[in-house]
Amino acid sequence: MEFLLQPLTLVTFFPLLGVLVLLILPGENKSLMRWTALVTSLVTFGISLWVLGMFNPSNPNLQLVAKYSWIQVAGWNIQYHMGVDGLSILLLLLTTFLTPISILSTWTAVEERVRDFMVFFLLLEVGMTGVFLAQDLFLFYIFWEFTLVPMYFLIGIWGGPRRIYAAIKFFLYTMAGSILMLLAILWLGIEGGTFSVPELIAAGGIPADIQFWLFLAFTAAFAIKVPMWPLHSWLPDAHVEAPTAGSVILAGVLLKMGTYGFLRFNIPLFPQAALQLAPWVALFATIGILYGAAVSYAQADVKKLVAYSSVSHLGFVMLGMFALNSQGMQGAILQMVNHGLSTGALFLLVGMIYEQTHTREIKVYGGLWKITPIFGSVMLIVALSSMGLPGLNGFVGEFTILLGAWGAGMPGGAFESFGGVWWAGLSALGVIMAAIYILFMFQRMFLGPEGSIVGETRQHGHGLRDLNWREILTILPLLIFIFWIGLYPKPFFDLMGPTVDNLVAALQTAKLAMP
Amino acid sequence: MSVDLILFFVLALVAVAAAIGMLLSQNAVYSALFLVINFATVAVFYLLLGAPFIAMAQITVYAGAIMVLFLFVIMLLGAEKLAPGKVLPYQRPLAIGLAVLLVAEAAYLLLSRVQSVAAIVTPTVETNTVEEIRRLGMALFSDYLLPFEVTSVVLLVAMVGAIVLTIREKGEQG
Amino acid sequence: MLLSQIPTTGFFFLAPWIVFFPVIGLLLNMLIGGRLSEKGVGWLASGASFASFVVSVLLAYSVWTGQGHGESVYLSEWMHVGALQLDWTFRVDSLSTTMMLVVSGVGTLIHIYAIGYMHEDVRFKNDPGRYRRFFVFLNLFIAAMMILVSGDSYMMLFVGWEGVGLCSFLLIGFWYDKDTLGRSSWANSDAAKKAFITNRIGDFGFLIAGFLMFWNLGSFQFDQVFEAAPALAATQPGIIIAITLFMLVGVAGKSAQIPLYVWLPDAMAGPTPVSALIHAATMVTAGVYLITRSAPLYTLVPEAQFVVAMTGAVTALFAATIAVGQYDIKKVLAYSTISQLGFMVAAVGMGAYVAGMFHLVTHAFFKALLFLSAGSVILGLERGHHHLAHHGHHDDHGEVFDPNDMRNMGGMRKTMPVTFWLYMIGTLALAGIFPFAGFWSKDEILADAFREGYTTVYWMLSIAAFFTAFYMGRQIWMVFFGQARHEAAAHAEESPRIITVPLMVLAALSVLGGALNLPGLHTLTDWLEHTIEVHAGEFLISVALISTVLALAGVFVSWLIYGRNPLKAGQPDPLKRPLGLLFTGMENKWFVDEGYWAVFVDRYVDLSRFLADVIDWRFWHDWFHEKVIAGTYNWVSNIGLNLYADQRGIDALANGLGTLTQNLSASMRKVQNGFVRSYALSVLLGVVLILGYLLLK
Amino acid sequence: MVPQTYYIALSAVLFTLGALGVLVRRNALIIFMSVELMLNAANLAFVAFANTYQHLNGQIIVFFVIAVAAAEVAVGLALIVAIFKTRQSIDVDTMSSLKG
Amino acid sequence: MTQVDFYVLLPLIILVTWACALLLVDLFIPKERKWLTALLAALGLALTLGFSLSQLGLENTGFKEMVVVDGFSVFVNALLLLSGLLSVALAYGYLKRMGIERGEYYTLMLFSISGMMLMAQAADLIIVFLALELLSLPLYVLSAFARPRADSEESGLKYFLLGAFSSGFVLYGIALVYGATAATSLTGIVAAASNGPLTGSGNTLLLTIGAALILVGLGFKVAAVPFHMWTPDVYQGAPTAVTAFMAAGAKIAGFAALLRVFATAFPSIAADMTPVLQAISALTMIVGNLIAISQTDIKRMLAYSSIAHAGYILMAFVPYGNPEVAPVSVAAGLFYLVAYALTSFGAWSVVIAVEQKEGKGLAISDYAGLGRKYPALAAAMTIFMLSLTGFPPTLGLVGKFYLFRAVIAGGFIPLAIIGMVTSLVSAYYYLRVVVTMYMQDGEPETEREFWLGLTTAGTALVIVIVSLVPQGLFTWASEAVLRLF
Repeated sequence: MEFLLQPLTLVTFFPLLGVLVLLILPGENKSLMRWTALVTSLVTFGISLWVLGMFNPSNPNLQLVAKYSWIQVAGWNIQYHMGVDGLSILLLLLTTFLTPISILSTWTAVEERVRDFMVFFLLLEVGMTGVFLAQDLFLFYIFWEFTLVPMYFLIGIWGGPRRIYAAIKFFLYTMAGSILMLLAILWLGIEGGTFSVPELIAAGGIPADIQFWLFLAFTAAFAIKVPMWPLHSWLPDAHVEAPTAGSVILAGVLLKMGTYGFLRFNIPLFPQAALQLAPWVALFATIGILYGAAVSYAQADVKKLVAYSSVSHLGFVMLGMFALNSQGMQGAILQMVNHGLSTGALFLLVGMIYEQTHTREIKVYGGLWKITPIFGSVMLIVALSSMGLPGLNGFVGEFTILLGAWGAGMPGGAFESFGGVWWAGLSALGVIMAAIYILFMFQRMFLGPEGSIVGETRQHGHGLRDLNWREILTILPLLIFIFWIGLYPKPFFDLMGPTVDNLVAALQTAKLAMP
Repeated sequence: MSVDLILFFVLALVAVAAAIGMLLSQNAVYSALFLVINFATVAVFYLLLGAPFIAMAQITVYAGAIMVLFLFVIMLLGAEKLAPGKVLPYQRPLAIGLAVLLVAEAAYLLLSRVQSVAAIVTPTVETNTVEEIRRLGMALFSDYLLPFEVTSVVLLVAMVGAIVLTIREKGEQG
Repeated sequence: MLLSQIPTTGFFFLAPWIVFFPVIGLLLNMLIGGRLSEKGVGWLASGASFASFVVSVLLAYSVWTGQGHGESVYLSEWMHVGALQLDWTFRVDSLSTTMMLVVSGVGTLIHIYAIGYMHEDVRFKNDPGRYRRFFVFLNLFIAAMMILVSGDSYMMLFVGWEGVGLCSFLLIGFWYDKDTLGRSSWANSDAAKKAFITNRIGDFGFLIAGFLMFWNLGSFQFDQVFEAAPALAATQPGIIIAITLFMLVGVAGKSAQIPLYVWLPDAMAGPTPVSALIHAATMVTAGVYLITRSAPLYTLVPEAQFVVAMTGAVTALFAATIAVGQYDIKKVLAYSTISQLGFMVAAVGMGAYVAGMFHLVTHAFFKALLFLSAGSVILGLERGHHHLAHHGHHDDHGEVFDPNDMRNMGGMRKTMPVTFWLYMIGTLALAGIFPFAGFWSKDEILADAFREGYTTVYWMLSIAAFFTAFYMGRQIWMVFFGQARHEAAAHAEESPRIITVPLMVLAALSVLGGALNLPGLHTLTDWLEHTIEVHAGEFLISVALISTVLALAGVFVSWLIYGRNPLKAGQPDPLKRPLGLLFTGMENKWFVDEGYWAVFVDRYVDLSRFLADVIDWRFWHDWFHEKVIAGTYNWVSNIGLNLYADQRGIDALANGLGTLTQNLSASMRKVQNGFVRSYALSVLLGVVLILGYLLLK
Repeated sequence: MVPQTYYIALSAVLFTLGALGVLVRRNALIIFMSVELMLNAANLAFVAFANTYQHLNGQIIVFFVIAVAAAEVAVGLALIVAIFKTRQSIDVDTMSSLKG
Repeated sequence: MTQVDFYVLLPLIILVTWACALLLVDLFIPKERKWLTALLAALGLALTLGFSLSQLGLENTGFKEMVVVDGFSVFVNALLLLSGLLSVALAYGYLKRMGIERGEYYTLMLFSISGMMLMAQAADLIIVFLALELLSLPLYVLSAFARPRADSEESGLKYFLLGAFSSGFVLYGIALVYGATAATSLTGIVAAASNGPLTGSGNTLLLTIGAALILVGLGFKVAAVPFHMWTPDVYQGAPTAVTAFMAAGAKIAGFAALLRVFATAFPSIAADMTPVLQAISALTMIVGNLIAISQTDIKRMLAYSSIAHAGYILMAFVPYGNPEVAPVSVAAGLFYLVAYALTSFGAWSVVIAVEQKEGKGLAISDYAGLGRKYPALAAAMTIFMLSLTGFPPTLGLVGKFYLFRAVIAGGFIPLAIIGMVTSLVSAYYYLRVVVTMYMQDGEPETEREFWLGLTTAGTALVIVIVSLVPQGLFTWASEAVLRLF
């Protein structure tokens, strides 16, 4: 019982209770199933708030640790080791926060096999939460791989016309990445005698050349997940074919698993390799930022546009993270949250209009603002957040990231050896390019003369409707956070600050140890 | 060259020739008969090697019972000859090639790598006595009790299996 | 002089309210505006803006009574990350209060004007629903602009900086589904997008400047930056130059300088109050404010100052030439604005910060006046056109009537006398005729240029001043004199009070604005001296004379060409023949837009299409991932199957591979085809291989 | 004196011939006989080694092998008979419907 | 025969006795009540399982060191008996449905299991050979059990001919080993290898060659490449219940014998054998997984999958001669064997549920729509497929993790990489089943039988639950191999 009542255990596995209820619910009462899932996810969110309440932001170490010996045999030392610190608390909250929102967004969008959908969704939540909380490599790997399965079903069953292709691609690509990570995990476990991440970090002492290879092995998994350019090819397929809620979670949380992985494992475990390779990561991040932004602009499908914009946004996250200073890293963590909120909201909104029109082609839209003013205004705010308008969340993240990245280019910084301030400078161009594609999307859908779809829907007798109360309720929490983080990000920075500072200090120590 | 050696070579020639004959004859009956010759030759070898009991078993069980069974089945089925088929033209040369390789490997192993110069102990009259067979019997029921019992189970299983495979169920065709 | 950190008495604590009031106004309008009447909405917004003005006055008063001592008013924390310490802190000093007064003052007047103007505008364009939206945006603009001018750090300034950019976008694209003539079109939203993106290019420069500043000077906070700068300038002046020049990129974007000015003329697509408020009086001057604010940095690096001054001068002259060739009444004013912004930028570039600020203020008055008057003209014309439509005696051949086109006007001094006089005052102020406000401020710039030894700049500005007088004269003659060239002009009606009264206030300011910094009194200089190191300019009678002569000459030449022989309907511009290609260039804005399109925009579109379609999709997604990775995968897996069963695949495979592989696979096919003997062969093969390995090892 | 190696060589040759029979013949019965030849060759090797070591072990093993061979034959022949009843053929090449 | 001998072999004796008795009893059970035979067989297996487990902790040899009981044998025996029980559960309804219900089925199965158990306990090569025959002969017969169905007969004959062929190699290998060491008992061999008649280097070579031939024969049983070719045909042709039994039982027994023989008798030639094992293991993983991709028949696909998994398990045996890493590695192999056996039974149970008469319902495309029509069955199948791929939360993942860790610790990183890459490849075809079940529409028909359903549900649950608390099984597997090294 004590095991189950650990707050982190509870927040991770509580959705399973909902799964159980869903499985034994008799009949085909869809609304009951939706409510069950929603309530479960809301309670989970409540538990995560409870976790937040117990979380001491000034403590840089792992907190609320649940640690039990799990598999102890023949040199194995696997623990059930969960913990939360500044790196993960926000992502935990993001996960539990986005899940009920996504469920709410499926209220009318998913009519087929509601029970299955909700079961997979809650299972997905378990996996995602676990990824962010696991502190044992084996446990982490289990959660990491596990998230693939429900997502695979979500895309494959409820997705668009090429859903099977997209689902398999998603699955195989991500799995391909985890193979090398598995190798590295095993190596670490064998050499370190434990799979516990804090213990491995504390032990340290991995030779620099081996760090290099292990770093690359972990990178293989995380870079595909992020996805870093040029490994992003699965993303547009997955996003375009996924149902709205799937896209929201995919963009909002699943991609963060990759960036989080870098933060949690790559940097603390292999600090010297991280320092050594930081400029190269920055190179790919910068290319990703510019490339993603340029490619977004040329998309005809609005979901694809948003998908590619993720490549660009996560490039920022990677850039900031590998600036390896507090501005960059804190910015990166905040930007993970921001991207979850903004891009999640974008997908939600696209889903809301898609539900009515069943098309995602930008060119059939136009002039929607007049017809659906609330929708237009919300979309405007979200779009602006996505392009980093000061005063909204995106700016705080991007600015701190770029600032950190620039600092990393200064003498003594992480990018000093190669590229220097150019990474930040070039990436800042992404700010312009983001404006180009975001405004293009907004203009072509909401401004200008009425598009052909408006007439078409009118012919069907109903016309386009504005957001209803449920949809407003779905999107409103996101808007609140968009403004909150933009205007007063202090609580968020406070949560991660001490942990990141600790990490930066550790990196400094590692740097001194380098030849 | 000693008599032993000559005897060995002659018998070996017969054994190999019989084996090749079995391989080559188109008629299954001839094959079976060639095999009988081979078995018989080997039985002689057993005698030469001082294993009279085994030689006897070879003659009675192998060359006798088993081969008779074979012949019986051949006759029963009337399957002495097969219609010519040319399905796997490359099978034969490949198989022969592999066989040659295998023999070459064996030759390499035995002639150049294994430095055993042990010679065969020619059986004396003493060894070929009933005493020897008694010893063998004793061993069979003491040291080799388990294998013996297992063999009996194997035979039982074979029996059951053969019955299962051939018994005609009620209502079954043919 | 640094700000006093010691709390003094006064109304400083009210500082955040300059932002809060407009925000409250816009929130109220958003939430309950739907239940208010049209007037209610307008007055609510105007009230919010006015409240902000009142606070500004109180703040200015506090600074005044404190002998110019300003104060930083801390509101809350913003971003504290490591060394980065950004707060929401308002800076109240003489410079910022000047800007606040201008912004909220002119802003309030324009709000009030808009109550009337937008009432008619939304009706003409047949979408009354937008009325409320307009005022929400307008309040949002005031809020953002206030943040811009009151921020205590570069980054808070940047928030306002981008915020006003957003408002500019929203308001330019206010009629997002129509063009200026009310036809269904993408034009206005394109213009809005163009404005935002161009501004973002400038913002990119601003950001880079910010990064350089932070990592070399250690802060974004004004005082801290200025404190640290001299030491850095002594060791690494290059960095200060880089900071200032990157900042200039930002300025060029926001204040419409070469090469980023191109968005401003298009921005005239917005309703006229917007053009007056944002694209003439306030937002576009933000760049000037920024340079003035950064004076301690710029004064450290004369090289950068020179570049700034030249940018301003070139812009001033270049834009003035384009203004000569325009027919759209607002476009003329738009290019004039660019030109005047060039004056200001040149001034602050030369270190004549007071002159720059002085011109900024007076320009705010008379340019707002001009725009609003132009708006009044346009409304009058629309009323006339409307009147025609209703009375049926017009020649409606389906042609689209452009109320902005000066070729459709003429003789309107009779139909719209009030507007005419107001317009005249504005024109005289702009042309720099004594004793109107523009004369004093422009003259101070020229005098400073002359005295500081910026001879090139001086002459360029002087020529620009001549052109200014000329195109304003041209406009007056074309609009108000001669005969009506269109029925609508003949039937134009004067605007109502709600529109003209604010104009009168502005006209008064345009006349008297010069008093702010009269030679010898230096009121503004003394005032600003509390914030930045400035010196009083001397009045140079020679310079004043030359400029007056040039201005009068400009007006005279315009009379010669346009006044003496008024334009007839359908007649081409009289300058067209004598100037030929030159005039075509002016008319077509020297083809800069086309050039940009050809060089940058189209290339970017091509590039992104290429990346998206060819590189990302066809190459990377389809070819590499589908063909190479997935294809290899399938191919490999098919070998497995085909060797067993599928002969078709074998042939295909064999055709593609060499003879050796062909034979091998063919023989393997013979071996492995579901035959038990082949399986045995495989076993034997394994045996032979293993034994061979073990024997030969 | 006959070297032991000769016997082993002979058994290897016989074994190989048996294996070859499995590979080249199509008649299930002859394949089966070939398998018996292989077992027989192994037996020869056993006995030869037993002679060298003067053990009874080798001989006893051969005894078991013979017994097992008998068992195998029983099952094998039954199987062949059963198949012949269905197919009227004992050509193993005709039994290749399962493949791929 | 002493009392000790009796105890050492007690479970086996019980089982054989039970089987003989069942053979007689079955004669008196009327055709329509053959369920009684099944029940009795299951009872016998359960009883034996109980006795077998009671041997836990027992370590002894019996019958003149011909057989041995130790942790390893108990572990394997328990697994075999469990497989037997599951096989009975699978066969019960299936045989009736397919019209091949006969009492001998169970008897033969019991005999086969006896052979398998003997394999695990064998301490003498002659016992290995006899056990091999004892387990194989019933399997030949069972493969052809659905006669006169041509497929079944063909599979029986193929299996028989190749099985006999390969046992020829085993026998010859034993002969060579005997020739090299003058011993057939495992302890005797290892003693000879260290100080016995093995003086010349040539004799060591003889030993090596003999060991290699034994490897060939056992490799055939576990379906390692290139001795695997019988597997798909036989698995496809044999009645599915038999296939399930074969896929697990024969493999377990084969690996048990391989392990015991090599670990106990041939550690001295490990340096020679390791590369061979490595090559076989790599080839097996590659070939099995690659060919499986293009299969359209679920039985064939699972057959190739079983080949591939033989490769994975074989990985664990590669470092058998290195006492530093071998115990962990082999324990990992055993663990994986359990994971594989359970999963494969689960998968086969689903195959049986979907299979219809006349060989219908065996194409993968027949699974379309299963997810909608029979969600529980499809969910179970998904778990099995995930487990075979090595995905959480299943035993397959834990097994693979354990296995790869051991292999890497042994220094065989390339092998581990091949293993990982091929498991990625395998995801492709396992997922296809899932895709078909959930994402394509169809009207599948299934049979609902109590014992079958119980097997499906039970294995699925165990796979998930044990994956979460694998400590016990880990410990057991680790302790089981301790005595071997």
